[in-house]
Parts: sequence; structure tokens; C-alpha cells
Amino acid sequence: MSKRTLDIEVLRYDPEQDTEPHFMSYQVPCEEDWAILDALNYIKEELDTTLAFRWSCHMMVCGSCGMMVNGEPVLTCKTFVRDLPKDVRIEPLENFPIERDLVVVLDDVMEKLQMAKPYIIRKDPPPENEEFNQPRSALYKFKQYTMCVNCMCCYSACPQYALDSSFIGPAVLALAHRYNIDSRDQGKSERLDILADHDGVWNCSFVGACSEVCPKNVDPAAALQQMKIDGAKAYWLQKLPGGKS
Amino acid sequence: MAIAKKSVVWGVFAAGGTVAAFLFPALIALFGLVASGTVPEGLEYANLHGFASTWIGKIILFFVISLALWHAAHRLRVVFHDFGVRKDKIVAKAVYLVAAIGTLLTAYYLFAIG
Amino acid sequence: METIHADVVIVGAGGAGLRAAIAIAETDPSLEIALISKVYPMRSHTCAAEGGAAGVKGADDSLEMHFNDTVSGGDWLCDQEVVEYFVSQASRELIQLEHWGCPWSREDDGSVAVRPFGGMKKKRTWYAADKSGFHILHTLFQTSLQFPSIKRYDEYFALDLLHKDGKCRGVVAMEMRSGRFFAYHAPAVIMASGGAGQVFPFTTNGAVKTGDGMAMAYRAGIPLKDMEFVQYHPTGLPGTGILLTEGCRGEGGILVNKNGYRYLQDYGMGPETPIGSPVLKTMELGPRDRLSQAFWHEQKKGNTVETPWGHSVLLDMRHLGEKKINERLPLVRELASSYVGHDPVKEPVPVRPVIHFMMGGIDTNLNGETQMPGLFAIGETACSGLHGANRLGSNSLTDLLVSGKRSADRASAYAKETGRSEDNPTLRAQAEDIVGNVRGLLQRSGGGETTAGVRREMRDSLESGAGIYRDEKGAQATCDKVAELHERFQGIEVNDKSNVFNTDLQQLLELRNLLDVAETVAEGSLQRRESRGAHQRLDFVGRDDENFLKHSLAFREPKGRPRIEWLDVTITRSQPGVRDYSGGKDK
Amino acid sequence: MSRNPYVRPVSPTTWYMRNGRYIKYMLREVTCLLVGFYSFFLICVLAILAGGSEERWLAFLASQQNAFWLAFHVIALLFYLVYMTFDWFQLAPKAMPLQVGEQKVPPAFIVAAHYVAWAVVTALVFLLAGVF
Ligand SMILES: Cc1cc2nc3c(=O)[nH]c(=O)nc-3n(C[C@H](O)[C@H](O)[C@H](O)COP(=O)(O)OP(=O)(O)OC[C@H]3O[C@@H](n4cnc5c(N)ncnc54)[C@H](O)[C@@H]3O)c2cc1C
Ligand code: SF4
Ligand code: F3S
Ligand code: FES
Repeated sequence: MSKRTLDIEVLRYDPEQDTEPHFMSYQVPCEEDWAILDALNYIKEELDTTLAFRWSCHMMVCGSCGMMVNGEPVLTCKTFVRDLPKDVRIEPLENFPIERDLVVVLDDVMEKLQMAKPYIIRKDPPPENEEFNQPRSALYKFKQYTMCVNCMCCYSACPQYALDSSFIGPAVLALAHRYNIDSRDQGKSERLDILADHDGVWNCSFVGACSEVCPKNVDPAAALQQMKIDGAKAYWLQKLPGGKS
Repeated sequence: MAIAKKSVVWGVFAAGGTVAAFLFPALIALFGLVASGTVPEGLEYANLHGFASTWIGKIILFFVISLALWHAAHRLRVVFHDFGVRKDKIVAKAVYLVAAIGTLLTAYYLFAIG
Repeated sequence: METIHADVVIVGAGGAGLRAAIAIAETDPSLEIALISKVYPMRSHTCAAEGGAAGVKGADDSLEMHFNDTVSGGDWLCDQEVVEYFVSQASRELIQLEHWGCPWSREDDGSVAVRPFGGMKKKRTWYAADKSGFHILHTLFQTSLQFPSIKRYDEYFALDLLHKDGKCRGVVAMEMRSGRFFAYHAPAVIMASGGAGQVFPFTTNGAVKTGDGMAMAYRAGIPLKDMEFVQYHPTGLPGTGILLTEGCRGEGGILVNKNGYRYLQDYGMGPETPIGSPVLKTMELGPRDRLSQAFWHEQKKGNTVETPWGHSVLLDMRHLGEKKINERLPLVRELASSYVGHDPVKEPVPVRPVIHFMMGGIDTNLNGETQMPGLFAIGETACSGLHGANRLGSNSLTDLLVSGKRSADRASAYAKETGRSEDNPTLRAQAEDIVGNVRGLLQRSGGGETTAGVRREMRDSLESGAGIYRDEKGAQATCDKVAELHERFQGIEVNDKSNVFNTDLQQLLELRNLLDVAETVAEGSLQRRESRGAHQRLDFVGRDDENFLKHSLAFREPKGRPRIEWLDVTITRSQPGVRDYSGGKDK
Repeated sequence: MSRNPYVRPVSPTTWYMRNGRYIKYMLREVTCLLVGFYSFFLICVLAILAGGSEERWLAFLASQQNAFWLAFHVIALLFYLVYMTFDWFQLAPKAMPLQVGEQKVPPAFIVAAHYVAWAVVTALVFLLAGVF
């Protein structure tokens, strides 16, 4: 197979040595069918073993290899050399602190994940010894929102998160919405109480960048708008006599 | 915690956006037509005044104008934020106040048209 | 070094580790759980599983049939009491997952759908399109977030076990982002660290699957069982080794050689079945070991297709049509299109056998208990005797749940009975030793070896001596090679001296574990002088129940190669018989 | 020494220059000025009507009939169509997805329906206003 040599600039940062990040260049002889992740592994194995980055599955499902490639947040195992120019610039995901090289600190989103209560909440017990009945029509309502691999590309793309990181952000809110509209769940109002509050869904100004970059077509922007509608409805329902205040 | 009041303004913002998206291009075009020298029949004094005198006309005008105003006000609040003005509380008060005044004026004039 | 006390430490937050953690948190919220994982839980390799999880569902199916399929699929090397328990709990666990929100695919009537899978006589594989493992893992992870007693230590690399007086007392781990060391003290440790496919060059297994838990147990004196049984999956993408699920064939995909001929009928899996209506347990729905072996023969005969990435056969799914492929196999379509440029809707996709699963692992019983009190092992890192000589597709995901739940119950009982472990000088010294060892690796300099170099040689050697077919000479050479690489390991220098997220060091530590695992795979391949399931010897054709209806146990020797002992297989109701995949002729 | 995460600065005032999609977003957002402007413009119209004198109305119309206002309205209209109206339609299916049975209604269909509805509304307004 034919090779293609790329000039890859990688943002490096060693917190024990550097005061700020800087670029380092590598010439990488790539196979035609390589993903950028393969090029990074080549660098790690052959050129510079000190380069730090995360990856695991190499098949677009574990979500660990998200990075900025030529300014766009992408999964590097899903970004192919054949689709890139000769000069490639790789940086850690934007809007997150850089731990080291291409590794970012994800604590913030991991903590927020908990806030979304991303699990089935029941008031009545589930059916005994059998599954819930869930027609495909009900499944397909939320299916798309179960596809999130937590790669955090959407957080890198969302300017509202960049400007104010107290915003809960696209993937977490989309996940909450996924449970809200799951026919087996009964926890919607509980979640809305938290997520339709300040810092929650209202901080989204529908930039839509999250959906544009999402490698799994989750479309968090859509989930968030629907959640706003749900939130507005729930607000008035609470005001109604008999609604909880 | 509870659902924030923002949900109320957001609801009006969304409704206003829809109204503005559907109707405003036509309105702008009408004024454009006026500017180009041809006044469409509907914009002649008698017709327009007549329309604004009917109840249905008043209701339509009131909702179109006030919803659009609230839409604009809410979006403006975000614009301030996006351009780096971080006094959201003050900004919000200001823009919503203007929208409220506009709403009142609309109601007042519609009444006055009789 | 910091010390952390807990009641149960779980190493690994994949399907098995998370299931166990939830089970403990649910049954006794007062028990503190430390859940250690070298990657964030949702990166665990369970996410890569595509096809589904087996559990008896239909009215025409029975526990008996699932039992028989599993035991014969495992070429009678299964411990049958384990299989009995497993099949009895399978559906209950899968329903539990459904209640937790797993988006299983559905039948028309809204019940959970099941699909056919290799070696299974009935449709009993529960699936969520072709991302079953992904959804199982995320459902478990998200469900686990509601339990405050589960304290997660994400991106902590477990190094070695702490033990005293023959009892397990905890584990030492390194926080990746700071390079700090932590000693976890707990009466019970559950090892759930996944498989070790990375000992081979060409695998469906992600970078995390480096057999760390197996090696930790092995170094602590616990034997690894049945390590010679390594499963090749017949349909990996050439080049990357990315898996195309057995679901492709379950839905009706066929395998053809370069002449367009469905060659499986030549290898005891015929007669040919009609295209588009697959018949269970025959042809393309035969077991993985047989299918992979058939490929080997086809390649020898020159019937394979040349691709830029080496020899392949073709997986043809075109007759399934775009709608079905999009609905049931969307990931497969995406993977095949992206990585080899073949859209399964329009053309056959080249595939070849690829290392997929370790049947072997830390020796445990039905309860997940190892030979060391206080140490439990579950999931792919363990070998309870469930899978025998060849795992049936979709039994593993279910096993994560069943074994996770069962051993969690045992471990919490044990932890309560034993009480919290005290900090004591012996354990402290042990922990210091473990840490000193790592610091030593970090500091040493000189030596012309590289991690990547030694790793590559190890992998190539395993492929050539412990691959689909093995023989005395090749296996011997691999044993020698691995021993040599153990020596050369000492000559690797870590260039990266940083404390923060030092992946150079991590890869070296993983290589150490891989080498430990590799030597047991090689030794087992050498010493099992018969052919059974996934272990095929060219020089010992056929199964030898007389001498080898036994598990191999590999013990670590302080110097030199591992010692192999043999352990009888537990047989309760199914005597060894013939594995028949010729189309419904077996009972 | 050990951890020392580096936070990349984000400019609160010029962040949108980083990427074309952000600029597009900002253009959309500033359409609110136009909506606000025309809303008050309409309020002025109401005020004049409320005054009850046709002369003032004619004077107002006359004041409108010049090149400046023509240019203003034309530019405003184009800008408004692209960044407000069409954008709003484009995003509509996200906020209100439709599903019929198992099938999601294709977003393009929903968008198209919006365009059709818009054309009808516009025609209606023109009709009422006596443009044709
Ligand atoms: C591509 C693919 C497809 C598959 N498809 C199917 C299928 O359809 N059906 C089926 O039944 N089975 C399938 N399998 C097999 C099955 O998915 C695995 O056996 C199973 O997921 C293993 O789960 P686990 O919990 O044991 O380990 P994993 O999910 O691999 O998790 C291991 C955990 O241990 C942690 N860990 C490892 N080492 C350390 C350390 N040193 N320190 C700290 N933490 C550590 C990791 O961080 C991780 O959290 C498939 C496997 C692959 C690779
Ligand atoms: S929503 Fe998409 S971009 Fe965001 S984390 Fe999930 S998969 Fe990644
Ligand atoms: S980019 Fe951000 S502002 Fe909303 S639509 Fe997406 S979360
Ligand atoms: S390596 Fe798993 S998503 Fe890229």
C-alpha cells in the first residue's frame, strides 16, 4: 500500500517542565488507510515515546481518543489520513484544562454526569420477572440519545461551555433527556427540577456546534431544545393548582 | 432547586421567534415597497386604520408586536453575554424593561385607535 | 504513599466490575466499595462488544438446551455446575439490565428481541442493534452513579496485590495523572480487569486488554487456568482487526472464498443452507473455533482473497438489504466502510480470523473465589470453567453479569465476616516493595531495548507458536522466545520521567503483565498434547479425553518457565460426546 | 512537583473569531436588533394611527420614500431572511422532531413544510395588504 508522509504538529505540555504548551513537529510516514490515531501510535512507538494521549478501542466506541485535529474536535480513530491535508495540527480537546500533552482534565463533566441522574427512576416497581413492554416506536424516540460515547467533543465545540463552565453542557443534558423520554422512566420532573434550573439547559443558546461535531450523531442540540420545551411546560404545570411548587 | 423563571421568558422568546421568522420578512418587504414609492392598498390610511380598529386586528397586532419584542429582548440579553458583557442581571432587567414598555405602548395605542 | 481503606476493592470497571459494584451497593449500602479502573469506566472494552448476550427467552427454548450448547461448544472442558448456574441466572440478569434502562432491540410486540448466534441451537441472544456491549456498559455505568457507596478511582493503574498469611488484603495502584501511589486495604478484592488479547499482534481487543489482573494474581502465586485456549473470531477486518460481529452471520450473512464458494460445507458444517435463511448451529452459525480453523485450511489451499492487508475470505451481507443492515448492523456498516472501504450493502467485505477472547484466566470456582481467600475474579480475566475450550459467542457478556453478581454476594459476605484490614508492617513493606519496583523501572537507564520492540517480538512469537494451529516445535520456540524476552525486558529504558500521565511507564508495566500472561499461553499450548476446541495441535489431532479432560493450571516459578498442573473437569450430566454442527442432527 | 493543569484562555469578547460556525451564530443572534427595530417601527405606526390624522400618516409615508430607507429595508430583508428566518426553519426539526410510529419524519421534510407555510403566510400578508 502506498505511503503518505504527513507533517504533524502536536501540542505538547509537560506540567513538570513547561510553563505553557508548545508545538512539536513530527514527520510521519502514514499508510493510506490509517486513522490519525495510527499516526499518533507511530509517533509513540517509533519517534517519541514520551507523547501522552488516550485511546483504547480503535473502533469509535470507547470515546477516549477525542482531540482537536486542524481545529475541529474529532475522534482520532475516526479521522482518516486520506481526508486530511499534508499539514496536520493536533491539540488536546478545547475548553478543558490540559493535564499533559493531549490528555485533558475531564473531572468537571464527570461530576456533572452524576447531576443528570442518568438512570431509570421508578415510582412503581418494574414488572416482575419480565421485561417492560416497550414498542419499537417508544424505543426509537430516545435511541439516538443513547449513542453518546462521552467523547466530550461537543463540550469542546460549545462556546457557552467555553465562556462559562458552570453550564452543565450538551452531552450530560442530552443524556438526561434520553432518560426523560424513555417510556420506562418516571423521573422526568425530578431531573427537570435540577436541569431546568440556572446553569442547566437555559444556558444553551442553541449554537448547535455540539451537534455539528458529534461523531455519533447524537444531536445534543436537539435534545436540549426539547428539554427547554419540557422545562417550560413543567414550570406552568407546577404553577397549576395541584401541581407541586 | 426548581425550574428557573427563565423558562417563562424562554417560552415567549420561542413563540416570538416563530412569529418573527414567519411574518417579519413580509413586513419588511412591505415597508421596502413603500420606500420604493409604491404604497400598497392595505397601507393606505383608511384601510390600515380600519384594520387596527377591529378586535381581530388589534389582537393580531398586539401579539405579533409584543411577542417579537420579547423575542428580541431575550436574544439581546444573550448577545450582550456573547460579546462579553457579564452583568447578566442588569442586562436582563434593562432589556425586559424595554420590552415591557413596548408591550404597554402597543396596548395603549391599540386602545387609542378605538 | 497514601492508604485507603474500603470493604471491597474492585479492580476494573468494565461490565463485570460495574455489575459487582452495583450488586454490593444494592444489597448492603454500608459497605464501602473502591472501584479502581485504569480508564474511565465507559472506556472499558466491554463497550466494544457488538453481538449480544445469551439468555433463554423463547417458549421453545430451555435451560437444558443452553446448557448443552455451552458444554458441547466448550468441547466438554466446561465445569458443568458452573454452566448450570450460569444458564439458570442468565435471563434474570438480562431482565435486570432491561429494568435499568438498557435499550435492547424489540420484537413487534414490544418484548425484547433475540437473534441467532454461532453454536446456539435456539435464538437466545439479546441484543441492542450491534452495540450490545456498549449499551450494557453504559447502562451499568450510569446505573452505578446513583450509589454513593461506590467510590470510583478512575485512571488509577493497579500494580500488584497485597497479601498476608495467604490471604488477600488489598492492592496497590498508581494515579495516572499525578504519579502518586495508593495502597488500598480491604478484606476482599474482586479482580475484574478483563482479557489479554494484546499478547497477540492481531486482535479485536483494545489497548486496555493487557491481562493486568491475570498477571497480578499470577505473581501472587495464584494459578492461571486453561490459558492455551485463545479464541479466534472468524470475522475481523483485515489490517486493523476490528470485529464484525457474529450477528452479521446471525442475521444471514454468508462466508465465501475467492471462488464465491461457501467453503464451510467442506469442514463438517454442511450441508449448505439457503442464502438468507440461516439455520442455527450449522454452516455460518457454527462455533468460532471451527470457522477459524476452516479459514486456515482455505488459506493453505490457496482459496483466500488477496487484499492490501493480507489474506481474507469474504463476508457477503448484500442479500440482507439496506434496511435490515441499517437497523440491526449499523456499526458494522460504518466500520467496514470506514476502515476497509467496503460498504456491506453494496459489496462483500473481506474478513479473517482475529484474536478475540481468552477462555483462560485466573482460576476460580463458581463463586468467583480464587485459591487465595479474599481474592475473587470475574469476567474475562477469570476462568471459572464456564467457557471450556471454546466460548460460544454472547455467553461472555452474560457471564459478566452472572459472575459479577454472584461473586459480589460472596465477597460482601466475606468482607463482613473478616472485617476491615489493618495497616500493618508486613503489608506496608509489601506495598513499599511494589512501589520501589515501579520506581526502579522508571529510573533505570541504558539498555538498548524498547517497549514497542519487545512487545512486537512477543506478539509475533505468540502468533507463530500459539496461533490457530500449533505444534510441539512452534510452541517450544515460543516458550523459549518469551523467556528470552523476559530477560530483555530488563534492558528497556523509560524515556519519559514525568509523574504526570506517564503512558511510557504505563506501557512498560503493561508489557510486564503481557509477558507473564504470554508465558502461560505458550506453556499451555506446548503441554496440552491434544486438540480440543480452540487449541488445535497439528501433531496431536483429535481430542484425548483419557489424558486431557482436564484444566491446565499454570503456576509461576520464581525462575524459569511456569509449572503446569492438571485439574479434573467437573462433569454433572453431560458426558463428552461429538460436537456436531452438521445441521440439527445432534440431540 | 506534579500536576499543574494548563487552562487555555478564552477571550470573552472575541471568542467567535475562532471558527466560521461561531461567526454564523453571532450573525443570527444580532438579528434580534432588526426584530427590535421593526417592532418599535410598528409601534410608531400604531402611534400615528392612534393620532387619528391622515395627514400625519401621509407625511410619515413620504418621509419613508427615499433611497436610504429603500437600501435599509432591502439589506435588512436579505440579512434577515438568511440569518433569522431560514435559520429558524433549519433548526425547527431539532426542537420539534416528529415521529410517526417507528419512523422519524425526516428533518428535511419538516424544514420544507416550514418553507411552504412561510410562503403561504407571506402571500396572505401581501394579499391582505393589497400588494396583488
Ligand atoms: C470486539 C469485541 C466484541 C465482543 N462481542 C461480544 C458479544 O457480542 N457477546 C459476548 O458475550 N461477548 C463479546 N465479547 C467479549 C466480551 O465483550 C468481553 O469478554 C467482556 O466485555 C469483558 O468484560 P470485563 O468486564 O471482564 O472486562 P473489560 O470490559 O475489558 O474491563 C476491564 C476493566 O479493567 C480495568 N483494568 C484493567 N487493568 C487494570 C489495571 N491494571 N488497573 C486498573 N484497572 C484495570 C479496565 O480499566 C477496565 O475498566 C466481545 C469482545 C470484543 C473485544
Ligand atoms: S454527544 Fe456526541 S460529541 Fe458529545 S460526548 Fe456524546 S458522542 Fe461525544
Ligand atoms: S453548542 Fe452549546 S449552546 Fe447549546 S446547542 Fe450545543 S449546547
Ligand atoms: S479509540 Fe475508542 S473511540 Fe477512538
